[in-house]
Amino acid sequence: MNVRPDFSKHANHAETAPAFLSVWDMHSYYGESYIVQGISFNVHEGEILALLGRNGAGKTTTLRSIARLDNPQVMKGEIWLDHQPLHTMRSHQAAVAGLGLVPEDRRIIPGLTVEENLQLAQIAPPIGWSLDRLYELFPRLGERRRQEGVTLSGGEQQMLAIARALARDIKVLLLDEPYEGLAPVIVDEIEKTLRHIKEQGMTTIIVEQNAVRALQLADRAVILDTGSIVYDGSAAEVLENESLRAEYLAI
Amino acid sequence: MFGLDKKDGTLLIIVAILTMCAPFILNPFPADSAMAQFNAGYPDLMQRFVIFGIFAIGFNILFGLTGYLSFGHAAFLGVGSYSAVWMFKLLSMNILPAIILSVIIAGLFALVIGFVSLRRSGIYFSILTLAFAQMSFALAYSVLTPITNGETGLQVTLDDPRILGMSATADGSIPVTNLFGLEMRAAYDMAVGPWSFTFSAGYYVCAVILLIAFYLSIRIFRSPFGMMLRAIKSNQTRMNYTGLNPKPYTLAAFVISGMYAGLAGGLLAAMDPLAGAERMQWTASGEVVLMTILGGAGTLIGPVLGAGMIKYFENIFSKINEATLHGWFDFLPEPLENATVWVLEHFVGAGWHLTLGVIFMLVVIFLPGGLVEGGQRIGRLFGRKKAATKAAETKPAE
Amino acid sequence: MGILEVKDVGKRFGGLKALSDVNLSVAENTCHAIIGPNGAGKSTLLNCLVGKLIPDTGSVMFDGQSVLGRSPHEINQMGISRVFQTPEIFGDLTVMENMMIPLFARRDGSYRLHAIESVASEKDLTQQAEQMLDEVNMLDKRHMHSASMSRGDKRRLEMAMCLIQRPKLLLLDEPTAGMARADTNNTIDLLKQIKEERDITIAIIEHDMHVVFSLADRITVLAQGTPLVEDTPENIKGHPKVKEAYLGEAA
Amino acid sequence: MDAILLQILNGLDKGSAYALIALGLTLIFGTLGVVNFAHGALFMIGAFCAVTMQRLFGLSFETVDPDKTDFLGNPLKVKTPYLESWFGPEVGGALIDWSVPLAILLAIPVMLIIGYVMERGLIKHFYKRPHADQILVTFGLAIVLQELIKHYYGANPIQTPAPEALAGVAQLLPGVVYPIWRIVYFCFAVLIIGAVFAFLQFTTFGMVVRAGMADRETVGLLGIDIDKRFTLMFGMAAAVAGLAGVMYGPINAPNYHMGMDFLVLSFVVVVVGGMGSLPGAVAAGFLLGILESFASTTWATTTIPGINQIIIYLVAIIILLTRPRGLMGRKGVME
Amino acid sequence: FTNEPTGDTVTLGFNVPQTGPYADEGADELRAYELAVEHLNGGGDGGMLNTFSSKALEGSGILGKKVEYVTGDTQTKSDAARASAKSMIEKDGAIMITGGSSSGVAVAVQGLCQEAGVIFMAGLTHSNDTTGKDKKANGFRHFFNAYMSAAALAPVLKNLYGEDRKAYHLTADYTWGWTQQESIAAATEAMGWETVENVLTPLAATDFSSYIAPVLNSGADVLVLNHYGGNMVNSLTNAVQFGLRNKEVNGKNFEIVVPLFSRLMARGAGENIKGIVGSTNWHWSLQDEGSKAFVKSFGTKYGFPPSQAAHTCYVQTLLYADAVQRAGSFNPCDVAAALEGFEFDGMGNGPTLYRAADHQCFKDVLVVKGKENPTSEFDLLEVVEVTPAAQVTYPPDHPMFAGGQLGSCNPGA
Ligand SMILES: Nc1ncnc2c1ncn2[C@@H]1O[C@H](COP(=O)(O)OP(=O)(O)OP(=O)(O)O)[C@@H](O)[C@H]1O
Ligand SMILES: Nc1ncnc2c1ncn2[C@@H]1O[C@H](COP(=O)(O)OP(=O)(O)OP(=O)(O)O)[C@@H](O)[C@H]1O
Ligand SMILES: CC(C)C[C@H](N)C(=O)O
Ligand SMILES: [Mg+2]
Ligand SMILES: [Mg+2]
Repeated sequence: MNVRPDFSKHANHAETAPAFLSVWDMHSYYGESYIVQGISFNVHEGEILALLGRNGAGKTTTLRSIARLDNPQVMKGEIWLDHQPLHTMRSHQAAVAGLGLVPEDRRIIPGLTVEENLQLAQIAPPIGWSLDRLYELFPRLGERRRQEGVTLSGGEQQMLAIARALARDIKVLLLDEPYEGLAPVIVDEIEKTLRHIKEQGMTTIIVEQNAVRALQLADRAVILDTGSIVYDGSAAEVLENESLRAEYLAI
Repeated sequence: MFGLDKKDGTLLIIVAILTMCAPFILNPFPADSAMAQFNAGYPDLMQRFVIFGIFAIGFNILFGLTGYLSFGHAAFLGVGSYSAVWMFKLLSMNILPAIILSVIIAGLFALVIGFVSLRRSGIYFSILTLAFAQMSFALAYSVLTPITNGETGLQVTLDDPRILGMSATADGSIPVTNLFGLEMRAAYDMAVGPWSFTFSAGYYVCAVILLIAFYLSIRIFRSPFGMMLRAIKSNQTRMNYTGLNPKPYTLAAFVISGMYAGLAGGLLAAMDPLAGAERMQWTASGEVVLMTILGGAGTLIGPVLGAGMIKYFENIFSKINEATLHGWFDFLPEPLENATVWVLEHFVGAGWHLTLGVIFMLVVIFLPGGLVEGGQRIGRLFGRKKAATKAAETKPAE
Repeated sequence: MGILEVKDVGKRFGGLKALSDVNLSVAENTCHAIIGPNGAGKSTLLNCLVGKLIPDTGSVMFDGQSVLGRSPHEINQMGISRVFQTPEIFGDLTVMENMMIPLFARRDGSYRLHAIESVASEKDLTQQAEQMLDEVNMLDKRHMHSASMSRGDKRRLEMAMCLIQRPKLLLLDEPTAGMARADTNNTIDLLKQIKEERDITIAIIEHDMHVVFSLADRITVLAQGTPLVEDTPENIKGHPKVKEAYLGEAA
Repeated sequence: MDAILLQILNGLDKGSAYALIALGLTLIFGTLGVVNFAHGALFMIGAFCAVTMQRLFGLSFETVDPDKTDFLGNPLKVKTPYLESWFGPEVGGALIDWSVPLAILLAIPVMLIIGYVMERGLIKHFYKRPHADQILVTFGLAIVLQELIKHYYGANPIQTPAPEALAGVAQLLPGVVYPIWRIVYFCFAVLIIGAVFAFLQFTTFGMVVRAGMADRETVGLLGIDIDKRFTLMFGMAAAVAGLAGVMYGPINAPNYHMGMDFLVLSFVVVVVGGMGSLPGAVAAGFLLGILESFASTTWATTTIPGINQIIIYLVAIIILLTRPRGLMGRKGVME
Repeated sequence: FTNEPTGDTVTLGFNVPQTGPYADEGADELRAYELAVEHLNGGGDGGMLNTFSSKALEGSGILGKKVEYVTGDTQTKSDAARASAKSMIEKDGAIMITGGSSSGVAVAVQGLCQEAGVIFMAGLTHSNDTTGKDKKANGFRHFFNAYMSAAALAPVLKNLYGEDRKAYHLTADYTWGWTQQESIAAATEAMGWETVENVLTPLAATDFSSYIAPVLNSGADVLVLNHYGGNMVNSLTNAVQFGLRNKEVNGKNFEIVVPLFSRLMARGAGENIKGIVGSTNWHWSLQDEGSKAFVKSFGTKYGFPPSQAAHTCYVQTLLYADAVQRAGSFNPCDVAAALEGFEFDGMGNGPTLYRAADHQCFKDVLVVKGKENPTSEFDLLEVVEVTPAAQVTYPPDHPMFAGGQLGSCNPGA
């Protein structure tokens, strides 16, 4: 099963380090609408990748495809995570294989308290950070642990969603607009955390509208436009290159 | 046409043609052939098709548009029937006043029940309507017997007053329901070769009313009101914060669909002047739910198809018996004949419910949108070429 | 006397004081921003204005009338429209139909049970809707099923639905969260333009300081349920307390 | 006084049946969100497990008794159960006598299998479908099951008597007697309810299923295979319904439409109890049972004619209008 | 007239409950109908054709036309039954409708047949109303009725249980229950019993415990169950569970009476039926020639003895055919005239009269008792007494039957 797809035709995969997560020629559909149209990219272990693009470019669709959710359907393509073929798995298997997704609308589970939302993440092994450690990271959650998750403020919910991902022992963290709705100080806080866990070896893909922030954090960037990759390269380069930014990110 | 766009206009015309030619369409088999068993073109069943069609169309205005699933609509049908029969008993055998009264009374009933039930939504609403209907049924079945004649059902009798008509005809029988003299029971038989077709006055009266009811329902579906109802189904919160109180709209939909049910009840009584309490039972309410879903909830024509299908099975399959089956298969060698009959016997006669159950399951499993979806699939099969070119153009949804 | 007067409003959730002694006065035809850390009570305050929550203490006056004790649709009829933190649209309807519903709503609260004439015959309403969609750059999506749009688009649609009602007071709860930078800028322009063209007052909650500083005439900083300061944008930017508790590096 | 006590006992007993059926239904309907119109049919199948067990134990061989004649005047064939000839009339007879409680052993595996097959084969595909579709498919299934039972067991009720030892009446107080089997049924119901509660309370199972119900997708993202748990939940609900049916046989003779008779009522009980609440369903079951019992007294029916026929619905209306989510409903569950 | 048979066949409509609580009765009725058709067409052993006092039928169909039939499902609902009957008349051209197993259904269908102009030969219906206030010129009932049950039972009850009894009635809350309760109460009160209570129970009830419990302390020493079908099975089972049968009240053994019995129900009630007294229209163990012939041909064909439902339906079919034959016409009015006042014998109930005034048959009524030691699964009831017809006959204007008019016969279009 260890056959690796051949990426040689992709100019941007010049690096020699073996990819930790690789997506190869992935095509995703919502019913009849063809959204992600054959994209391929690699993420290396311990790397932060920024996945950028306009509204409706297909970023969320890409993350959901990787996380193996039922919708969209991946009609073609392969996804490998640390030698495991994610494309043959369903979402719960992908999660066990080491994938963690912080979904875009947070998806706090109604009817469950903050603490139960976190406990839920620790039912299926492997288990990651302890609740205490999570509360340390987000004291706000500790204060609110008995409150029903969905009554949290928007920003608190975002914290809970991130904490929930970290509560599992994951190898790759997929973040869909993690800064949305967060106060600037908290964004700083989370950014620090992301850097911190990166140092401990976490691989991360971050989708963010605040492109500048994301690019400052990321090692590499992939830019999507109408379901295809239009840029794959270093993050710094995008930051520096005015025309690139203007063309794909309108900033 | 009539203020409808082309698609809806075509649909209305098709329905009109189908209903008007129903006596032919439903009797495709020569009268003395073995298949004659499957003919459905006799007045009573044709009337039932359209009457329950009306019932289902009305139900769909509530359920299909607002998503409120009422489990008590049979109560309005029953109330309509009782009102109509009382008109026959007290006033005259003319169906017009009877039907008008049944629509009004059912509307009033719906207003009261709807006003209370609509204070809740979702399953709580369903159970409230169910509870009201079951209470009405229980009362009609026993306590209110003086008004409803209980289990037997309210009937016209020889000694009813009928102040605008006559209590009994000259030859001592009960007069027949009529529309200004046109007797509902009147029928004309036409024989074409081995085929025979029956044209019944009652059926055509019902059919015309169905067309009007259907036309109105199209107009409602396409109106601002209809759109408002769909919006309510979609997101009540947004509705509130847009300055709209959903309650009057849902209540209006509830009352309109209750009036449709009353109309259907009145027509049932007009075609056959007896109102039985069972038509108010939960199973009857459930039946209209099943009709609507089976045909395709939220579609215009679906409920009518669903109603037709269920009534067809109830009336045609239940009448096929072992002897009939043997008649069909006697060309087979004896053991084979017996085996075939043994298998089929499960599904006809007393087993007609089994067939219905299986059909329900098959339809909902394979045609999630109901019979209408089946029709569309067939349509697509024929229009495959067009579809293929379309698919090639499929582009990202941006 | 402002068009919106909030006096001594307090709200508790069980043991939690979400709002206490909130006083706020919004002058007519201005844009008032409310900022503050996550969980400060911003959304709660908005909820108290539109009738989603009833404050425990205090009063809320709009246009000289109290809004307390009125149901949401009545408050809307007084001239307050609101955009939510997570988009609330009619997902089963098309974009165009979404726009028609607010047009059918009557300001005077009377009911239109127009069950017989067709939607298509409402020519001038249709025109108004199309014009509004054009203004938010969504005209090309008018036949789209609104649930299957990306979230940025849902946001814009919701805003358009509120604007087309020509409210006197528009409440925006993080309207640009998750919007691409280009669209954020469009939104800013749109709001500015509308503010100029129409007699409209805007109250906005935002974590994106770029938006806040471009739009706001005055800013209230809310922290732990009470207003910390209220001032002009310039002064807020430099306010040390605000910087520490909220803005962080963004300032 | 005695009369009141008796009516309370009756109410509890009626309530046990309602509560057990509603409990199973809540697991499927209130928790999994599937409007299961086949739940009554599961109850009926449970009862027919008892019938089947009785028939299995009663399987006999025929010998001809030349002294007697049958209805056509031919020599009468006398049947002797195999069990009696194998184990002797003592043990064999006792086994036959105890066939109803022993049918539990048959019912548990049968119901678990039926529940498994039903969920995997059918219901699984309907979680995401509208409730209307669920109603249609489960109603169809209920009809099919019911018709099959009717075809093979006939339409008339079939007696499944309680074991001799439990068939009599117990003297509870001087002057107050009560059928032993009904007391057994009540205790049995309490036991089952307790077991289900314990299972859901002391494990995270309940929480996970509730979460899965609210948002399957997210629960999957957290590495939990929710399908498996749903299947187990469904099997459990089927088993509860089945057990309620097995033990109900001696109270009222099983017939093919007993499920339909209970169906609507059990939905009312679940909703009055409040969607998603197990204690609610149980409480509502007992409450409605007791109220129905009292409404059936002569005193009640003479005061308000017909009250016995409408009491449940009347109470349901009052409760739903005064408490928006029934007795103990959870917010957001199927609203 | 309606559906005049023109070809060489004639169609009869058998409208029985195929679904619902009476489906077993319905199935048995259908068996009997099929047997009757077979016999009419000259097949089988001829059954009661050979014992029937009228010899008009020759086994060559009716008036030389081969008998065909259609069946339908009444679902035990008046609406559905009427729909089914209508389709038989309108679609299949049935000239006569027969069947039904509930009085409500029978009355409703009888009304329809009157309007449509065909003959209705009622099957199972026991309410006084069918030939009382709801009687119709086109409708005929062979089955006995509640009044007759009461008249036959009362003397037997007096013999068995004495004159000083207090009766508690549980009554199914609909027409049939009411008329039966009224009849039984009147008859028993006439011989000295006291009716302490009459409680109406909903038809939908399945658990009767809350109705039984009050009986324990009511001071009553007899419980009368005016229930039928599943209701009766359940209420009887519940009564036995509560130990009523082993109770002593007022120094007497507590007794249960089920005024209307049928063997199919008795099977449902199992052990509980033993020793309980009731009445029935007919039982297969009768030893007259007619009954023996019928049991033999039915038993040979189906492997078990016929029920009273089967019997009455079979007889009604033969009676109709015979009337047509004697009238020489299918015209409903001629047939009705041939049936009115018709006296016959050899059909299992002794000499019988179809009374012209109300179209009710008058014949012997059986009082039966659940058998203590059944020899087979069919041997559940034993005949205690055959009450002669004279004893159960009442004047046509008896108050329990007053109110309706027969009207005039309707031959239809
Ligand atoms: N459930 C759905 N059904 C059909 N189409 C969908 C669905 N969800 C999204 N789409 C379409 O897929 C396209 C890509 O959407 P996606 O959510 O991946 O965009 P995105 O890049 O995440 O945008 P945003 O920044 O606004 O979140 C959009 O055009 C959207 O209309
Ligand atoms: N229904 C509720 N029950 C209990 N606590 C609540 C409820 N609603 C809100 N809260 C709490 O009240 C506080 C204020 O919430 P609010 O949503 O107003 O914050 P906010 O200022 O909008 O924050 P954000 O910027 O993160 O959206 C939060 O701590 C939240 O957890
Ligand atoms: C079946 C009949 C003999 C009794 C039935 N319940 C009736 O109404 O007449
Ligand atoms: Mg996205
Ligand atoms: Mg907020």
